[in-house]
Amino acid sequence: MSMDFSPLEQMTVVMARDLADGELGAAGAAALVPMAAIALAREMHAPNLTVGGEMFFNPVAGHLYPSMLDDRALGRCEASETFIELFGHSHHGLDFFFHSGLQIDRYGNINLHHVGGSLHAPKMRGPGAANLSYCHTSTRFYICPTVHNVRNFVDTVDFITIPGNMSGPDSKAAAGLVNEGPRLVVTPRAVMDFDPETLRLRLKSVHCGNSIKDVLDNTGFTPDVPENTGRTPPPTADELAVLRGKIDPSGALRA
Amino acid sequence: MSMDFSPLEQMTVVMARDLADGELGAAGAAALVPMAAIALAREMHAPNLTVGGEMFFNPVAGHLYPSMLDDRALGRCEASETFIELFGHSHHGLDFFFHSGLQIDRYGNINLHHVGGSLHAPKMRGPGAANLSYCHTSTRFYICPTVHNVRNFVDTVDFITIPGNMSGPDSKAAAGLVNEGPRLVVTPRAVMDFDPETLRLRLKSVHCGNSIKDVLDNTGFTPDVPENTGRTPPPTADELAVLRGKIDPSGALRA
Amino acid sequence: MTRSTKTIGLKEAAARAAAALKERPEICLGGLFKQSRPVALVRALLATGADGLHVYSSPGAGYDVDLMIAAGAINEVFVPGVTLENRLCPNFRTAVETQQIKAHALDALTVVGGLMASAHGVPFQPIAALKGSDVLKHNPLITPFDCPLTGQPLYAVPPIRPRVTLLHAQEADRWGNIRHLSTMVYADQLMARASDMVIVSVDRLVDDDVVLDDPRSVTIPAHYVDAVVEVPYGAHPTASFPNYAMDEEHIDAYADLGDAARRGDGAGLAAYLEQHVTSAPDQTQYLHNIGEARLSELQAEALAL
Amino acid sequence: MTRSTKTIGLKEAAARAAAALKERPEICLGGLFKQSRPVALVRALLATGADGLHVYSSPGAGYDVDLMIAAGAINEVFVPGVTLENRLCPNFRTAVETQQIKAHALDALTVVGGLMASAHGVPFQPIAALKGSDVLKHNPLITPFDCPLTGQPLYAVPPIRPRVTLLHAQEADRWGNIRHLSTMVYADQLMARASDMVIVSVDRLVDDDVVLDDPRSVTIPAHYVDAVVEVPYGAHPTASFPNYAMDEEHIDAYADLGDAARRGDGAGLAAYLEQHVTSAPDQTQYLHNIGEARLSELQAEALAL
Repeated sequence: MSMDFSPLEQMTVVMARDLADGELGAAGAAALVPMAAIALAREMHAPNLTVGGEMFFNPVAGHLYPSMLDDRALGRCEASETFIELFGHSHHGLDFFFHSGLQIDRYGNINLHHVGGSLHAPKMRGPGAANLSYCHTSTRFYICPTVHNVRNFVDTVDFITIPGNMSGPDSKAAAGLVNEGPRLVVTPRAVMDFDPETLRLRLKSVHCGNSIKDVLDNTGFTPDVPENTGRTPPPTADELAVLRGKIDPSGALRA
Repeated sequence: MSMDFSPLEQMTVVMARDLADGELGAAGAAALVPMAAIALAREMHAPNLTVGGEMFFNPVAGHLYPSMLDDRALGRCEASETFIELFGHSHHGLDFFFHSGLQIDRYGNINLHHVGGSLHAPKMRGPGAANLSYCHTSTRFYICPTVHNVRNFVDTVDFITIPGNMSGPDSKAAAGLVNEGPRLVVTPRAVMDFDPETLRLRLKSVHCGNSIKDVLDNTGFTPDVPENTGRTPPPTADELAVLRGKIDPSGALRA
Repeated sequence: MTRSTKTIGLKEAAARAAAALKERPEICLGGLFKQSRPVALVRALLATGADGLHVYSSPGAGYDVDLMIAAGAINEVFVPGVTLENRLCPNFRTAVETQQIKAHALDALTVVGGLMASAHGVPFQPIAALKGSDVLKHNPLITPFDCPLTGQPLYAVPPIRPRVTLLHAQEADRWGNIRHLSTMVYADQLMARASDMVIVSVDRLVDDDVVLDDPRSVTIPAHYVDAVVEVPYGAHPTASFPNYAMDEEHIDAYADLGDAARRGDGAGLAAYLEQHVTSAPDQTQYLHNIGEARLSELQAEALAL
Repeated sequence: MTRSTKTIGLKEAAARAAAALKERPEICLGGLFKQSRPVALVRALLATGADGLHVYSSPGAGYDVDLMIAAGAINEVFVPGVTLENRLCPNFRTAVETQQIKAHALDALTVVGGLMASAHGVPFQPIAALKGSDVLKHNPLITPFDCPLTGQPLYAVPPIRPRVTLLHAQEADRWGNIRHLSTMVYADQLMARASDMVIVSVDRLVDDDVVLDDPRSVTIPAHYVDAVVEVPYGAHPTASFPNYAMDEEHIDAYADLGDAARRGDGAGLAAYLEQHVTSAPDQTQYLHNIGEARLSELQAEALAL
């Protein structure tokens, strides 16, 4: 089957469809795909979705940038805020947020600090994370790395920067994490969700151009593969038309 | 001796002379005389005095209003702030502030809440006070009522809204009040300061047109009258020229 | 699907506020003293017969709180300073002195700190700068505690979370993005962030592009705003700079009626309440009663600055 | 007597900052990631040979912190996220992995909360929203405690009070009143209120009347500002909207040099540091090195938005 859309476009529509009208959410830094997903949801079915919580509200869509946290993307928006208001949003919570990481483990925990070694004597130091308060003060979050291989999908992260489901329901509850937390892991290859009993990752659907075996071969642990694991519904013609016409005319998602 | 200046003008110059270059201070609501004093100090000897701490900085002098907390007085100023910043100023402190009250007692304590009865069953209810944090977080303050009689100068206030020297050095220290607190009481009749030993009010100087007896007859307690109690130095020609020419051309202080 | 606007009429705004306040009577008013107070919204709320309210504000209030007391709508006052600045508030005084209402002894830090705790989403705000005042003995909102880091004595104020906050600003777009054009914004932003329901009156609605062309000029993002009401002269008799100045004559005349009522002659005050509040005039009728000439004067005074 | 201005030159600003940082090495940088970072001030400070610094920032930083590390000026990093966004910070990584510097595990709430406590003048800020992360086990700035009102477990962060904060904005008057014209103001206001010494670079100075005609546009009142330095393109290679866009090519080329140094070839990085930092070029020389054509492109890109 030939693909007439890119893996990042597929990721964008998967997440856009999961955002509901009237919700409030934000995207973090390096947020090309999340900001595209939010913009698509606003155009398609969620005109009352508010982008907010990161010092700006409702930027006018028109061009995608790697960061989306700069005035090229935000010059026309509805309002700006400061880091004091980030404090409020972190406590009052959003409906959704997006994360990525150096490592993601089978419980949806995310590591952005170090791989190997220890925090202060790391083999490989990552960037850390600014917005980790949003991990569970936003009702749910999406994990959306733009690569999917055995190096970033690992059995257990070396450092929990963003807690997902910890090591299962008991530890999640013990840590005081009462919200849904990670809902979907959306990668260039597949969509994964969490088994409600074990809170472990399982395969939900596989994108066009990938087989279940491809996904498993590129995942550093063996996720459950339920019988109903199917194909990810590809972008519709309408979705692609809006995405390419109004949100990403320069084709950043196809680069 | 004929007076070619008003009691409020006399009050203004007394306080203006006591403000130093480079200081930061504010005036509170109903601040006709304090704002005039600040503006005069800035014009005469304190060009680096900053008016700030009440949500605006350095309003351009030009006209006096009863409140001074409105856009007629503040429309041209150097910056505005919000009540969150008032929180910061309250803790970091100013160099000076101004207060007045329904009752002022011999230790410089100020009552703005009630006269007679109790807080929730008062004989006469006053306005309360918004800025009482400034009483001792500003290094010093001035008490400047625009009337001086036996009703507002009392031996002991019925309610301490703004603590002055409490009931003397021990109680002031016990309350944790480590700053200077009230420095001068400036009224339409006289200037009073505080005995450094007892922290009680004493007469410092008497304005033109008043005798020591006039002042004592209009004070509801008997302040000390040191031997060196003299005449309040009247406004100089320069002071009056600046005050009437640049700060109060409409003559609010002479009304 | 299309985006929902947040613009509603004055009566609907009052009905929504009144319904919410029946659940929890904590109302908060924007502006400061005689500036940018949401007086048209207050009159409309009073016309619904609202009562039993606990009123909050930025730390200084006057005319509107006194009017609400005169109309019998308030049980408890949580405003540190209640004054007309050039004179005392007559109906406030009468109601406290006759123990019809309870006016708590508070300070600005308690009110601002409580709003901060609510806006920031934390269970309390620490306060250090309160010493010596008798207000500390009576302030119902503070609890002494020791700093967990330094051991020093502090006060904790819990979140103040008004059920309804009424604000007035100069402009908004139809989505509820608010623009104050006045020099100060008072505690309006903080209150909007701290409150359950926020209703804002504005002198005029503006096109979407006015907001998008200058997002930094938006003082309260629509996210915090539940409804916007376009009410010309909605702050009268308080000021809405740079659109119109405060109507000090009107407020003084009102205060004279209150003082007369204190002396036993309540007829004038009753007539004032009937004309401006109880008969529920719409804003057009209200402005007609004030008179076009007077409104033009107030507009000219603001413009001249 | 006449009022003192706060305008000084870049070298004097660097000397003042360096002297203050010898007393206490806590430096804080304004802006966010690749926007409105005070890079000219940072270069000038590095040219003084400053070292042993503890660096703070708004919660996201990249190029400038990496440059300071490459120049050997930093001992400890208190910035939650250090990244160039499209790639990692090479010299930051190298220095942490080789244990030349300590990069603390922090989160935004700790940094913002600590700045808030300092700005508000209270001995700590309570934080509730920190759960489950290993950052909590390592964060050196938080202390668990129980809420004095509700008993719930909270964290206390003490005031973060930088000895020196360096900011960049678009405009200022000679008295030190600062005007950000960009959409976001980041944590710049908070840092100014939280710090001992505040030095601000601006793309241009403006007449007093520009400020007085629109006081609400002043983002940081002069009261909080110790010195202002007029530095055209003072944020380059980061952005200063609406004046010029970020120079991503420059930052990428710098990162390539850092990556080469990680692989053992440090010559290019050393030459970069020599050209832009160690040789202490003034801003005119620096801009000459960048090239007028490139600067015009960045200006055009910002203008086009």
